[in-house]
Amino acid sequence: MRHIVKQFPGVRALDGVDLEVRAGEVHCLLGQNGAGKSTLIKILSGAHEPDEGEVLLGGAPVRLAPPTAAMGHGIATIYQELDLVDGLSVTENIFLGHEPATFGFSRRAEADRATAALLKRLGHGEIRPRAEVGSLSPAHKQIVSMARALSHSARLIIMDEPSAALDHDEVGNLFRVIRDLTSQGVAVIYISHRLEEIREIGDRVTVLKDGRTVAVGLAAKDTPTSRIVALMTGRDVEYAFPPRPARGAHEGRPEVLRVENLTLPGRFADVSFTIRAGEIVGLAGLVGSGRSEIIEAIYGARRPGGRVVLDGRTVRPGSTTRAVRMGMGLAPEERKTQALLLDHSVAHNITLASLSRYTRPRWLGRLDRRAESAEAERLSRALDIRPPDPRRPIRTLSGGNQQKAVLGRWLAEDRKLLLLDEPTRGVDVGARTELYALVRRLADDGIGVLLVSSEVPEVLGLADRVLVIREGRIVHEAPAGDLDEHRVLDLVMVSTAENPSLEGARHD
Amino acid sequence: MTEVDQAAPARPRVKAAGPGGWLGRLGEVRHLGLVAALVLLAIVGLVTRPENFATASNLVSILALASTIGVITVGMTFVIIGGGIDLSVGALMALASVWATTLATQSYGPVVIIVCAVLVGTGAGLLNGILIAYGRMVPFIATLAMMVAGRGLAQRMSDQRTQLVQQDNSMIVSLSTTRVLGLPLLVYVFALVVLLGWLLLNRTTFGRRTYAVGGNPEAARLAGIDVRRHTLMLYALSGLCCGIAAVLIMARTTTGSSTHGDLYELDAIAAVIIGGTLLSGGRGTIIGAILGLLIFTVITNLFILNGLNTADQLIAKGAIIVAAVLLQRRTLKTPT
Amino acid sequence: MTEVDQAAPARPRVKAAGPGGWLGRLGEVRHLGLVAALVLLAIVGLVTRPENFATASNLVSILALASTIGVITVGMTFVIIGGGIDLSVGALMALASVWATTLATQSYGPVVIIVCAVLVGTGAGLLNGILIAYGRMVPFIATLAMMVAGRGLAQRMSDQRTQLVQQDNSMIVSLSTTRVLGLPLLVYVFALVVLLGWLLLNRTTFGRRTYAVGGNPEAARLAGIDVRRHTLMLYALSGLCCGIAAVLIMARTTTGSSTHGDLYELDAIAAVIIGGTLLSGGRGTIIGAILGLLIFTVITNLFILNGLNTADQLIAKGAIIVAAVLLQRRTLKTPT
Amino acid sequence: TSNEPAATQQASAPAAAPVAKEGNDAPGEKVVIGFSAPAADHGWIAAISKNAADAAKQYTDVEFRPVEPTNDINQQISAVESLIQAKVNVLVILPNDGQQLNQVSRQAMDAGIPVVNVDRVFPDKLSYRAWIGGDNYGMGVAAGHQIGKTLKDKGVSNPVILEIQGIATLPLTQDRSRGFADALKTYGFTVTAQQDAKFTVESGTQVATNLLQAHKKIDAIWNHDDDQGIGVLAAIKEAGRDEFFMVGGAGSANAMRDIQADSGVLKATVTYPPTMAASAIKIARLIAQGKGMSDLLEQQVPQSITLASETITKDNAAQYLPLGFES
Ligand SMILES: Nc1ncnc2c1ncn2[C@@H]1O[C@H](COP(=O)(O)OP(=O)(O)OP(=O)(O)O)[C@@H](O)[C@H]1O
Ligand SMILES: Nc1ncnc2c1ncn2[C@@H]1O[C@H](COP(=O)(O)OP(=O)(O)OP(=O)(O)O)[C@@H](O)[C@H]1O
Ligand SMILES: [Mg+2]
Ligand SMILES: [Mg+2]
Repeated sequence: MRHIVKQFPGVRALDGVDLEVRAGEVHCLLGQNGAGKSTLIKILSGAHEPDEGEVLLGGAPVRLAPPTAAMGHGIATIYQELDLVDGLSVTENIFLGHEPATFGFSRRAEADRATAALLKRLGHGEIRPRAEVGSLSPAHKQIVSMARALSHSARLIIMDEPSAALDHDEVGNLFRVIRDLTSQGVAVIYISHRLEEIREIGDRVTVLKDGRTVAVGLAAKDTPTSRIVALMTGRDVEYAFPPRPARGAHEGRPEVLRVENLTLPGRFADVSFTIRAGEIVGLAGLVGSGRSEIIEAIYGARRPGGRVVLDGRTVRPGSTTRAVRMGMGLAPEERKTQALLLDHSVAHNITLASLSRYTRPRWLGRLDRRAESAEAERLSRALDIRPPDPRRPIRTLSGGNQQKAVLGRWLAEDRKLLLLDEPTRGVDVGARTELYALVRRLADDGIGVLLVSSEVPEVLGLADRVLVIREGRIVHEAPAGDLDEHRVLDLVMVSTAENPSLEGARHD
Repeated sequence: MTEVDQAAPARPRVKAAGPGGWLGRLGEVRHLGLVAALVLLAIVGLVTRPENFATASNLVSILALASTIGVITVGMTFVIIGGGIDLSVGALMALASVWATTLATQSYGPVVIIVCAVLVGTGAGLLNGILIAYGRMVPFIATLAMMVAGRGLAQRMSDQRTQLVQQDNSMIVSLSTTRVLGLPLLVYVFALVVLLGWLLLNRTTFGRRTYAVGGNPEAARLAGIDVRRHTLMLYALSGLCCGIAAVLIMARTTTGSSTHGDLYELDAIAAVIIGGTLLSGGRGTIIGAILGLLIFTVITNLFILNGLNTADQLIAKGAIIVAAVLLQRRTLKTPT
Repeated sequence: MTEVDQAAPARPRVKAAGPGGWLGRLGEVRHLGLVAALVLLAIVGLVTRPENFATASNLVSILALASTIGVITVGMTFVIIGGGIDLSVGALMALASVWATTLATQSYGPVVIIVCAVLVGTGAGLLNGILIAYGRMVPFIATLAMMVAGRGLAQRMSDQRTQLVQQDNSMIVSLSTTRVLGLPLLVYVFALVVLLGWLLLNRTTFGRRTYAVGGNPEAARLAGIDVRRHTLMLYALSGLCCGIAAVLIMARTTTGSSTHGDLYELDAIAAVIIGGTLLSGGRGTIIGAILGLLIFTVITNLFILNGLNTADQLIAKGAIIVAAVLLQRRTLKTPT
Repeated sequence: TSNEPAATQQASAPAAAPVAKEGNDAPGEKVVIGFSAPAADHGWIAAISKNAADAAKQYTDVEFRPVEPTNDINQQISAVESLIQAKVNVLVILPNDGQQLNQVSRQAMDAGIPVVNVDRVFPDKLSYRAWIGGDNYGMGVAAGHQIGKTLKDKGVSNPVILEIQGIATLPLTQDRSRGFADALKTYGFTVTAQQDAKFTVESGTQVATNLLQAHKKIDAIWNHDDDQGIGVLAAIKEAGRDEFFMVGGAGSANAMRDIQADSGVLKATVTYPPTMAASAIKIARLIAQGKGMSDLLEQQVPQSITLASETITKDNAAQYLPLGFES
């Protein structure tokens, strides 16, 4: 790709980008949120037409739009936003647009068989080809997306943050598949904000910043992290977790949250724990272990058995409104479907949960719009949301910046407890560091935080205390300092039957 | 048009899997509610009018009554699953029936009449599709305009009169009067349209792509589907169904008239929705829509068998719709 | 109900940003198209009927005609932005007008009549809301049932007769006959409802939440908005508007009748949609809806002034709707 | 059917004869006649609009100004308002509902524009100068007598008599049904079942299909409207039933031909002539020109003219056929 330019209304998303990918390599694309990575790959996949520049394939210039043209050239794509059709089955999603068919009649058995084979290759034979995609978990949807890309037997596969919805184990699986592909000469463009992954799988790295290429062809394995981060952010950022308060610092502080015997049949059982003021508690577990549902249950989005006590008051289940009024806040897992009003401005998205703060007089519900936009302005600057214009529709922001706005929603009002479900999904390194600091600052101000993340280092680095969940039960609890990644992974995966010694570790 | 669903998150976490095939089972369970409603209505019929309701001829009547709008419902199901809506169906049927019964058309004989009705319906449907897919008009407005203009054109062509099917063309009318195995021919036409519609929706790439176009047009586009052309075809298909329905209504009433198909759009949409298709597109079944339609037809039949007056009919109809939907919901919660 | 949009992803890419306030400008630009359409219609009026169209009394006529359905349109705008639909508006207006003009009600005098109409409308709207928010019925079906049952009840209460507003209660009628500054009182009622509706939608948390509930109910719920209660209130609001509209129709026709408001649901929805509100919820403006309504009203007025026959009127109306929407699109593409 | 435009001409031309005479037909002062009627979505109303327009065309001194026919009261009110503003000389109004248009008609009268009220009457006599219309009650009575007498002659006791109405919420429908029931009562009969069919062919088919299922043996049916009757007859034919006879209503040419041919169950129809619209135009012109009816002694047009409902059977069908409207 040479000197690609893509202009969106009001933004020059790509401003002369060069990219060169060789057959059989894993080419990593790095850049901050909003740097233009997704836009670039959408041009490669034919979803956008470039305003300037040309794309050469095997030396010859090609036109890639519409998407069918790109597919015709052997380019398959896994998009950042899951682009699956909920109402269709797994098979139908995978073969959408290139169904095996005779006279228009799809050959379903054949497609199902091919699907089963693809899923097995991805290590997910348990997903049934006829299952409806809408009923799958986000992680499984991601797998289906991948299977779809593989179904094209492409020369170049583009993966836009494929690992964001995956846990450690799944990522290992993914890498196995990628190595498999590259050994057959397929090129892979890989985008991720997790630098460890780049080191593990990548061959060469291209770094984007503000729509421009700032570095080409760096060696993925041995370019120092600090160099990469500096290239991405343009400054020296320390990729580190904020310091933790001393162990036991929370001992005497009041309990913000007490969960007793929380049970939702078929999902999780007998979950009990507490969070004290100023404490960050991490939930570690595999995808599908029930972490999100525990969080949603605490938040009142589900009706579990058991008891939730916030700040000494019992939370009646079944109403998020009550939960919010009592002082909880939730940053949900799927931001597009669960958190964002895509058509609305960043400002409106930020103030959504705290609207009643800007009413004067309160009984009339009249919005003081000046106060509202001032607050939105303040928060979006504090979170460094880019571009820094809170009036933009949030759908034109990059994924990571959208995530910041979701977090910002709960900063507009004083909270007692923040529930964070995968808060850094899709957030770049620089912003992550800021987010970590922010969460820690909030905790230091005296609120409790419950953190779910599929990235074990993140849980270990940020949380004070870690609960390990397996199949809907808490199997271990320990201060974060006492655990390391291997130990957590062991706990998460080994079944109790094989390792009865774990029984003792169970929290009661 | 989202259904508000507070206790559980928006994604339908229907209890998964098992060997039976998840989609298949959902389908069955969903339909089960409708079938239960139908059975209940039948019981009411048997109890209140034992001597009339369960007779063969009454059941044939119900099928005959359902066939015209049934054919239209099949087309509407496609359009709604594909993320659109078609308000013009009643008007297009009227227009096709009028066009096909003008003196000029009738002079060519029954085959030309049928071809004319089908072509007029398909053509007008194509126009809908062009306005929506290429003119980028909102389906509601585009088909509303077509509905208004279609009725106007039908009135103009017929000079606001009812046009009789002439004696020479009584072959058309025989669709309604000739019976094979006790059923009038038009019921077979209806059944055939349903069968073909079902095959098209469930067994062909066209059908499956319809779900994609309605459920997530952006994803469909990225998967290389020509969303515009597909949309165009959906409206043409709906128009085609209106043309076929026009033939059936000519057979049944022996006339073409600009008043035919009054409020069919509402009935057809209601049948599709009560059959479990989302108004926002991407989900739905033909079987459900047809069951929904049969419920409406049986309700009317029961009312008249029992001699209810209009006012009471309307009140009861409203109540039954609510009851049927709540019943369906209950059945969904506790599947067999 | 997605608008197919292939060349660009589904979202309407209105020219962005800059200092003017993105959303605000969107609003203006959008309305510009409608205003342009209105101006064009006015020019047609001036050219074809110079002596009639631009007279004060004709403009008053247009406003008076628009007021009843205009009030309903305001409620409908809220419901549709909130992700729902209300098919029962016409029937609720009829029901409220009948209930308020029964002999029993009329014996208490004009104030009770007005209160009765408003309460009946709001109550029925609440029932809609309960069925949808708590019974989890699809809005289309729930309000369809209400529409059917509402008309039935109205017929039953009035014994299918037209009920005159009695001489003692002529205060009601004076809403239509008394003029202040040349405008009948009911036009002021209409204006007031529009103003209050606009304030509620654009300047209060209720309005903001309506957008959220319609745009992404799951996100709204997780942000702590009581989506169910809010939905309930939206339908109650729509019912309230129907009650007010019932008072206006009683004033204009001096009667309460089960036939009032026939097909108002379609007209109101059409006005809302042509005004730029998405049928899928989450976007839209009151001003747009009212402009849309005025376009329809002016079209009708022009036809009357020019004495077109029904058939031609319908054809022309369909063509004008298409033209207006395409014009609006063009204006959107090249904003001033 | 519209297939025979020639017949339309016939339908209105002879109708003009009874009222208009040479003297009155001579061109006079120029008159603008405003005309408002419900939407012509059905044969009878279409015939009304047509008859009015054709009658106006006969006169060089008449400017005919019809407004959008509509079924929405609110719009018809606006339509009439616009005619008042246009300062027409005289108004001919067939209201959707007499009660609901009363007020606006009164406004016209108050503004000095005489109103000729057609068919559905305004409750307030100050609201119109003259009324011409059919006799709905009388129409029901005629149908009742026709059916009652036939059945009595056949010696049927406890007959099953069905009634298929037009639009149930119209006062005219209720008048017709009342007349029908009253007339039947004189024979000791009652209506077994009653349904409304909205004046459309299709609805006629649907209602009749269901009614035929509800009643396995029928003696007689009165169908209020010959236009919807086409659908009713289609349903009867489809069901293959012929054990009863049927009486129609309004008097369409088509129905008269059927009666004349005596080929099916339709044995009679009771008239409700749409020619009243033509007469109304003539009356309006006379009123505006200050003339009376030349057959009458009075100098002015009478205040009200009620047309008789006549019963058409096989015997007199030929005579009435020219007056029948094409449905
Ligand atoms: N449809 C659009 N309309 C307007 N601006 C857009 C659109 N899509 C992307 N942008 C803008 O283009 C820039 C690049 O976005 P892009 O999604 O490519 O970033 P990214 O590098 O993928 O970020 P992330 O790591 O957060 O996913 C951003 O400033 C974004 O706001
Ligand atoms: N949409 C769905 N339909 C059916 N089952 C689901 C759905 N989403 C999740 N599940 C199942 O619910 C259980 C718990 O899921 P949950 O999302 O709470 O897990 P999690 O630990 O948060 O993992 P994740 O990383 O995917 O969020 C799992 O068995 C999962 O497969
Ligand atoms: Mg991206
Ligand atoms: Mg989760």
